[in-house]
Amino acid sequence: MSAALFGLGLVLMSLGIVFLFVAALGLWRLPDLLSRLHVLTKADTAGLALVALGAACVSGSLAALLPLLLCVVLVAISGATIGHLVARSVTRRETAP
Amino acid sequence: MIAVPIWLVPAVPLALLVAFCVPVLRPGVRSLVPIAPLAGLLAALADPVPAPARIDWLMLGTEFAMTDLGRPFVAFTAALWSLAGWQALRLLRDDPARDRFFACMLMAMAGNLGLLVAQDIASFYAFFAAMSLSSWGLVLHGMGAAQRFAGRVYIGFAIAGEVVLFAGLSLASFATGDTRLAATAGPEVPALATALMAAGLLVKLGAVPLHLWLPLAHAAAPAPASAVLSGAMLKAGLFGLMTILPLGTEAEPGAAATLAAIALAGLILAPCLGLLHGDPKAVLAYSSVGQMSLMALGLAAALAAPAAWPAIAPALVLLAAHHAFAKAALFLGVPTIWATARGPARSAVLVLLALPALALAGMPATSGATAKAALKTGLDGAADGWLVWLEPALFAASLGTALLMIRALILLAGAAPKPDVAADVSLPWLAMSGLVVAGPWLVPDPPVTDAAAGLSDLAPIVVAVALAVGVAVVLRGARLSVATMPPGEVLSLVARRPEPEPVLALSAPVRRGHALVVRRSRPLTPRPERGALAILFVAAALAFAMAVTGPETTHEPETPMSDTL
Amino acid sequence: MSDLLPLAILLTSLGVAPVILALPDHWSRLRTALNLGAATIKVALVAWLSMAVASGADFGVGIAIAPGLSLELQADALSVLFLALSSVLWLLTTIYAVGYLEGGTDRSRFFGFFSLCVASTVGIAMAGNLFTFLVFFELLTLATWPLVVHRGSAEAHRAGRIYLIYTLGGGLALTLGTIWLYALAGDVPFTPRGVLGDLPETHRASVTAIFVLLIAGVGVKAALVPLHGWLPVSMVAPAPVSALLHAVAVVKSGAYGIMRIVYDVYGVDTVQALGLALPLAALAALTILWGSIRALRQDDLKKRLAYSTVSQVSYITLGVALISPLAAIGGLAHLIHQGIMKITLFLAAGNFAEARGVKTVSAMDGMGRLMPGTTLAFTIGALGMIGIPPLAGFVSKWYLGAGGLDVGQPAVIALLAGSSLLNAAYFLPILQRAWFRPPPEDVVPKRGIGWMLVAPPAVTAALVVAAGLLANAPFSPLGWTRFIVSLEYL
Amino acid sequence: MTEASLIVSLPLLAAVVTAASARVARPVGLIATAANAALAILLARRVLAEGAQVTHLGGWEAPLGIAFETDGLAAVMILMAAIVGVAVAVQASDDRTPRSATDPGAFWPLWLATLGAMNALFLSADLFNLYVTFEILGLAAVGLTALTGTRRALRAAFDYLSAGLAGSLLLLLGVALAYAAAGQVDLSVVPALTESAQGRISLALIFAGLAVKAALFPLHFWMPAAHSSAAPVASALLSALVVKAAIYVALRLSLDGGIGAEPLRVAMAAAGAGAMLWGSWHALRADRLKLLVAHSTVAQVGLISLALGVAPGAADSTLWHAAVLLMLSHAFAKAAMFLAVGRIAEELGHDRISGLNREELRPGAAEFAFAVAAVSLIGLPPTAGFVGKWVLIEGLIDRDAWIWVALVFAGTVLSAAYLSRVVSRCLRGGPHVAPGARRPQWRAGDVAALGLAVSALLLGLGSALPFALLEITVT
Amino acid sequence: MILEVLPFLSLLATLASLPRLLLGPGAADRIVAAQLAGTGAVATLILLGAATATPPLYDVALVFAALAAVTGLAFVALSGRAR
Amino acid sequence: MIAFDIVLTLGLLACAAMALTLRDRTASIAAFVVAGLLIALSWVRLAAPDVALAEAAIGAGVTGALFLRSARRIGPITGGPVGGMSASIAAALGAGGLSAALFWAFAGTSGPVPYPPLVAANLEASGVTNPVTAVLLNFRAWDTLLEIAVLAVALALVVMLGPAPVVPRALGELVLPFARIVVPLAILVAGHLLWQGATAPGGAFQAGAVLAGGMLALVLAGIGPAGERIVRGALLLGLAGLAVFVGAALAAEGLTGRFLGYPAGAEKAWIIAIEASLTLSIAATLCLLFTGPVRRPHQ
Repeated sequence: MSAALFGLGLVLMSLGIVFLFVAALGLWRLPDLLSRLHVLTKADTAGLALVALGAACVSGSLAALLPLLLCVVLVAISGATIGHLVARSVTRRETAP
Repeated sequence: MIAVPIWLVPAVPLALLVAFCVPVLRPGVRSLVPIAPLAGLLAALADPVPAPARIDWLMLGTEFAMTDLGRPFVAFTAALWSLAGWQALRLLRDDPARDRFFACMLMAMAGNLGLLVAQDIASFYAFFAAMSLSSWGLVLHGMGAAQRFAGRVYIGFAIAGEVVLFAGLSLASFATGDTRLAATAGPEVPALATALMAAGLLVKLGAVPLHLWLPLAHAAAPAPASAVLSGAMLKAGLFGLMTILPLGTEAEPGAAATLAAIALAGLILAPCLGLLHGDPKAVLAYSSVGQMSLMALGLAAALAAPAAWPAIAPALVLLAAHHAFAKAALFLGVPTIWATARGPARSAVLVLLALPALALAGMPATSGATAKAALKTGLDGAADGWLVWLEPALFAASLGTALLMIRALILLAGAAPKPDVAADVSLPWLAMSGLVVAGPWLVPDPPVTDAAAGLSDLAPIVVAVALAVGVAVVLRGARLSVATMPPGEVLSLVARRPEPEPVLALSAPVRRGHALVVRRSRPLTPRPERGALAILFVAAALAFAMAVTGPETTHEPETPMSDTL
Repeated sequence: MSDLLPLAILLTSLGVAPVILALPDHWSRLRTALNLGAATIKVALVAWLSMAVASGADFGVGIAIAPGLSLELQADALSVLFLALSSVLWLLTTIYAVGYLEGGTDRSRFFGFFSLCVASTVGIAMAGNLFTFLVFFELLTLATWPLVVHRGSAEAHRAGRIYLIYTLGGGLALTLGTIWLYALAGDVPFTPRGVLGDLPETHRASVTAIFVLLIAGVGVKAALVPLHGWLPVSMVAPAPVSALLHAVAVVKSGAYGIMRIVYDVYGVDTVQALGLALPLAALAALTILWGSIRALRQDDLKKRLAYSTVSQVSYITLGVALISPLAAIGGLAHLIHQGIMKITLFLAAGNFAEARGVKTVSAMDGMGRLMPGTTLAFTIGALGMIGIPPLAGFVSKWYLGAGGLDVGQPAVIALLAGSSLLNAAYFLPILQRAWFRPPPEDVVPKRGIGWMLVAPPAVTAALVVAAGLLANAPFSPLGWTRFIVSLEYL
Repeated sequence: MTEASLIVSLPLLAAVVTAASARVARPVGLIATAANAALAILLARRVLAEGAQVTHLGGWEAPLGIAFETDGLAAVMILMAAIVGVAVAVQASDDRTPRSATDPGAFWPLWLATLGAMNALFLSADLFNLYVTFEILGLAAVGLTALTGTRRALRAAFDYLSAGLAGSLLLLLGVALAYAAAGQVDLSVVPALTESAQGRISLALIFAGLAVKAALFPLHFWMPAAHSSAAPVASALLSALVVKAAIYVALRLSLDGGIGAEPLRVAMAAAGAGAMLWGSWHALRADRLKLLVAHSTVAQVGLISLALGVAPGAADSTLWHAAVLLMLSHAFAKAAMFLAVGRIAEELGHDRISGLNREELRPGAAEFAFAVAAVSLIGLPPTAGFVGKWVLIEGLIDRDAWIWVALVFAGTVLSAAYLSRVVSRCLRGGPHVAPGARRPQWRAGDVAALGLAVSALLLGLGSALPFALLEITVT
Repeated sequence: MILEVLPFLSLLATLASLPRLLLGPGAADRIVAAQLAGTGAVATLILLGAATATPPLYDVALVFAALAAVTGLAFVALSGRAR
Repeated sequence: MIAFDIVLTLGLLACAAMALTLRDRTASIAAFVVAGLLIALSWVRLAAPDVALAEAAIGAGVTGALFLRSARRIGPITGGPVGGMSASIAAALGAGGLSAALFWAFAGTSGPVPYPPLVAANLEASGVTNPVTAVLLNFRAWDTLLEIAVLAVALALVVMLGPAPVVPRALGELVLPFARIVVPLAILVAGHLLWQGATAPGGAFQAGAVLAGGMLALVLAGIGPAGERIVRGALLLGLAGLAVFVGAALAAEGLTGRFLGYPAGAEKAWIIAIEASLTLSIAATLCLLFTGPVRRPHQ
């Protein structure tokens, strides 16, 4: 079981890292700020969630799960909020007379 | 006679001087000036002489005594000062600066009398200096251009003489370890000391060529002052020389020859120069130069022939006294001339003035003849070697003096009367003339003189008169007049223009820039980035320096850091 | 109590200084009372002290400052000599200054530093070792500076700056020399015949260099040529300050320092052995002549007097440098004699300036008639300087000459003679103008000068006469000097 | 409770109280400063009576915990800080002293924190602890610099902060390296540090850091601006005490053998000489009074550094005793000087040197205090500066170190030159003062300045006490 | 070991946001990049924790995550008034 | 892992370079924040999780906000780079030299490291099991006390210099859910870290920083009470830490005769109590550093 869990963890973590790379790529390639904000809110959060999940699997203890979960939640909320706020500030500035 | 404490001799004039500083007392004290020297006179005439006094606490230990040598000097000096003071009182009655004059006079008087009774070097010197310096005030008194010039020359010579005298006295004193004046004639005294002392005193004596001040000063000073200068103060030089020279002990041929040369030069030069002057007082002064040279000649002879000293010494004293009285009478006569209008009165005065003049020229039956006789007697004992020239020298001296006297009397006869001079200035003069006349009888034991000597004494006078008449005739015939010489001889060349500024000049301009000059600096602009670089480099440099110079240690790298905490 | 006598003497002026400094300017009555009270007490104490010292008592009090370093006050015969001079003249100068500065500004500052100045002088006089001497010596420099610049004019400030440059420079040399000596010898208490032991043999070069440094240090204050430049410049100071500089405190401290160094640090034998006496004497001789020559050409009265000081103070040095008891007597006595003569001259000069606005020699015409008393005092001072007997100056010169012969230097007599001539050449014209010339037509009307200005020069002039006339009396400067020298040249 | 723990705690507590309430800041600050002085005296008495004490904080022995070394040197420095502090506090308690525009009570917490940090620093026997005290000190000093709130002061404070941080960084690196090299950071490790190259580098870094904090030439760039722009009370503290802290640590390390290394000694001495010349030159050219005094600090610190540089460590006590005395003298005199300058500037309305000759204003007590302080700073007798220089030069002569002697003398001459620029103007009078000119009223600041200046003067006479204390120094 | 490669990769992904940080162009772009790097760092920490089996690292990650928003929030909140 | 370390180092250097050279304040701050992250990672790699925690809390969270606040106050960068090219080269040379020396020195360190064994040997007596906490709050508590004093001084400085209080822009309602979740979580995390400090990495600094982050979020979101009284309370709270610590030190001396010497057996209680107060104090201080003081009433 632990080996399977370990393997799952590895896979999840690798997947998460892929997401992270995608996010980096997006940040690099996407044309403007509003597009890039997507990276922050989606790819990134997803990547972290996968990594955290994988790590939980690998370490195999429930006690470790709590901080990891908290991490993900916090990052997700932060990312969403920041993304939104930044977007709003940009759009407000652009639409302002 | 009254016993006068010896220290009163200088103390009375000094006390008067102190009293003189109090303005209220001044009129009273002034009238006491003629009395001031009388303490000295009394002391000199007292019998027995006042006892020596020693005052240890005073200066470097002061000693006063009336020596045999000093006694006659004190006597005639005191008499002279008294009469001169008297005339000064009369002459300067209305002079606004008279107080200054009397103060100087009292001081000079104190000095003059004091030095004659002082027995230790310090007080002798002190009195000598007091006399010399305060006489400066007498010379300067009138403060005209002539007086200032004379004063400058006088003080120059006087101070130089003082200083040289000081040097000589101190040398002598330290060499012998004795502060008594008598010791300066002792055998251990170095020749240099004697020479210095003599030089200092010869200035006072007016020996050629140190006489330059003398005619100037005598001409410039008021007549009573000239009288004491010539009559009393020059004698102080003689007194000093008689005291300090090693006379009567050992022959000093070199010194004697030098002194004789100086004296002979004076004898010859004085009349030559004096005759060319137009101021009667200057002419009289030149006569003093000649006379003092004669006394110097006596000293020279005594130096050459010690054995003759006991005979020469009284002769010199006699000569000095005679000259003092006669010359003083002449000088005091000058104001009298001023006070008398031309005419019979003046003729009478001139006749009376001729008396001391003749006495000076050695007219028989005068004090001059007595003195000369005494000198001749003294010199006779020394007549060998070059001393055979003494006889002609004496003749020349008499001749010169006679000529000068004639010149002086002629000038006086023509002198313009001064209305502001009161007639009573003649009283002291009359008294002095009386003393001159009485001169031969005042001498305690006069030398015996024969008639032949008397005749020979007359010779120079006759020659002089003849010469004078001859010259006068020639001049009158050729319608020439005598060119007069400017006062001061060679010094006249350096005499200042009428309003001279004594040795002064404005101070040099102030130099600038001693200290660091601070200029405005530009405001300090901190350059933090440079500071940061400095920190970096200093740290790096220190680290490297420490690393390089440190003791080598075993180098074991690769200790993992992670095991610390 | 009696052990604290030196301390009490010091405190009479040192203690009163800060109080005076703190007083408001217009409390002049209290200030004067304090000043004169302190000065009088000091004179009394010094008299007491001198009696005690004469009868052989020993005084000494000290505190340790650092290891091997202590402040020591002592009183020996030499101290008493200088003490007597400074305390008596302080009293007189204070009286004079009170009168002189009446109605002036910054008087509290003036009198405060005045007291401090005298306190330093007293400290110098009673210094028991070289360190203490140095301390008070430097204090003197500082205390004098405000006095020199008191007038506040640009010229005064310039003079002050030059004064500081010279004296601080000298102070540095002295400091270096002193420290060096301490490094070699440890504490250097003033001891008759010196304290160096065998150092002169073992460290000849160092000891010689130290001597040069020390002498250069004190030589600035003693105005030895070529270190004399400050003195003539400082004459811009008010008259009482000049008196202080020239007579009571500053130059005297320098001269006193030379005495202490030669007698009580090195000892005459050592100085002789090191071959330092002759150069020092030569320097003194040069100074004597140079000062006089410079004085000849000064029209400013005080400047002439200042150059005269340059010349005259070196008599003291000369007396010390001629290693002879007789010369020493002359030199030491001149410490006092020069003091009273020069103070007379300066106070009189101050009166001329104050009453008639006369500041130059060429303006002195007729002063004898206008201000006879002051001119008389001036005359006495001047004649004393020339060395006319029986005034004080003669006595010193006499002994100096004797000392010169004593050591086989007859040239000293020539020097004295030459110097006297020069002195006469620059003093007598002043006298001539004052006494014999009529006052100028446009004479400045006289400003009233009170007794406080007239009395002090009169007293000092009387002292000049007395010091000469009564030279042989037991408590005269000369008598005391003989006593001192008998200790040094036992 | 021992004096040592109280003397470090009390100022910190007082700092908290004064920071919390502006209303009580002044009385509390004054009381705390006075209490600190009393404690300092008690501490010194105890050291004199019982010798040096070592206190292990929390009972943990030195390599594990931190120790206080209460010895003579520490006592002297604590006394110095206490005395200067009292004077500064007196002036600061005067309402009219200019300080922060925002917060009138801001001086007190900063001062008390400085005091606490300095006391801790003087007692500390631990490298890292020393570093921490420097942190407080540096930050509080920056605050003191910025106290007036002027643009100029803020700028200077920022530069000071930057430099201070750079110094701290070097210090920290050095301490870390020392730990890496020797495995512990108490002062007993210092001799071992000199053995290894790493240890020596760590010492080099520590000294470089100290040099920044002590404003040692050529790392003094921040100091003239900081010390001249700050409020007078602040400048007094900065110049008199804060730079001394770094010098003290250098001395302490040197006594423990840390400066046995030749390059550091040479560097300190050379830097000192350079500082004397540079600082003096700029002081000579300064046009503002405070700038002059600040540059003078550069020069004086240079002198002290020179003394430390030539001192061979604990082996020969003469030279470092001299250095300590010079520090004391400088602390008193410089604080007095800054306080005086503050009062002068207050009266004049500016501090331009050329403007000191104000016609309508007579010189007052503050200017007198300045002059007295100048005397001490120049090192004229009988001041402590003089005694210090004396001992220093005597020691140098003993070693035949004539070049250093010459340098010390040169520094003295220069200090006399630049200080006399001011002092001569303090003596103005005559034409420079109008007849009706007023004299400044006496104020607390005058008393403080004068008191300090006079103590600097008299300390020379009482030098026996510091010397006695210094004899009881743990080395 | 693969567990040790993962943090490395994650680190690379984190650092990959640096070019955007460098280039911008706007301030917001840079803040977003930093925010992204923050998430990357949290991931890296988690991976490191997993790789070395040190759960305390999760705490570090948690702190990161908790505070990740503060800078961004500050940026938005403060940028509006910036002149 | 060596590759990780190398890349980490390179990244760190790159961030540092960017922070230094970018001509835009926000960019610099962003780079600095990233550098903070990487430094925290480095601490992790150096096996110092306590330090990593602290760095994470302070470096990543609070400093970024503080810097942004300052940047806003001082405005954009004007003018060219300081000192020009030569200064840069010189700086590079100097820094390079110093780094070389340091590298060599650290590479060469050797010999005994007596401290960790000493700590281990005395850990039992310290009352806590986390050696870091034992050192920070017991063996070397004096250092910690002084560090708290540093914070207090910083606080006093801010109070004194009185920068204008920040009035953040209202971020709107969207931020509310964020705050509602994040702030309680932050408090929770802080408490966790504080308690855990006795046994594992954690402690007052970290806890305080996290707490401060949470509070900052509140402030930035415009949530919660504002105004003079609360700021004054924060000030008192911020200062209280030092007061408590010093008071405890003195109290301990009163009890045991040793300054900072906790009574035997009660060490842990004392340490936790002190840490708790420090946590609050640090949090308040950090907050106030951001918000700035409220103007204190004049006397």
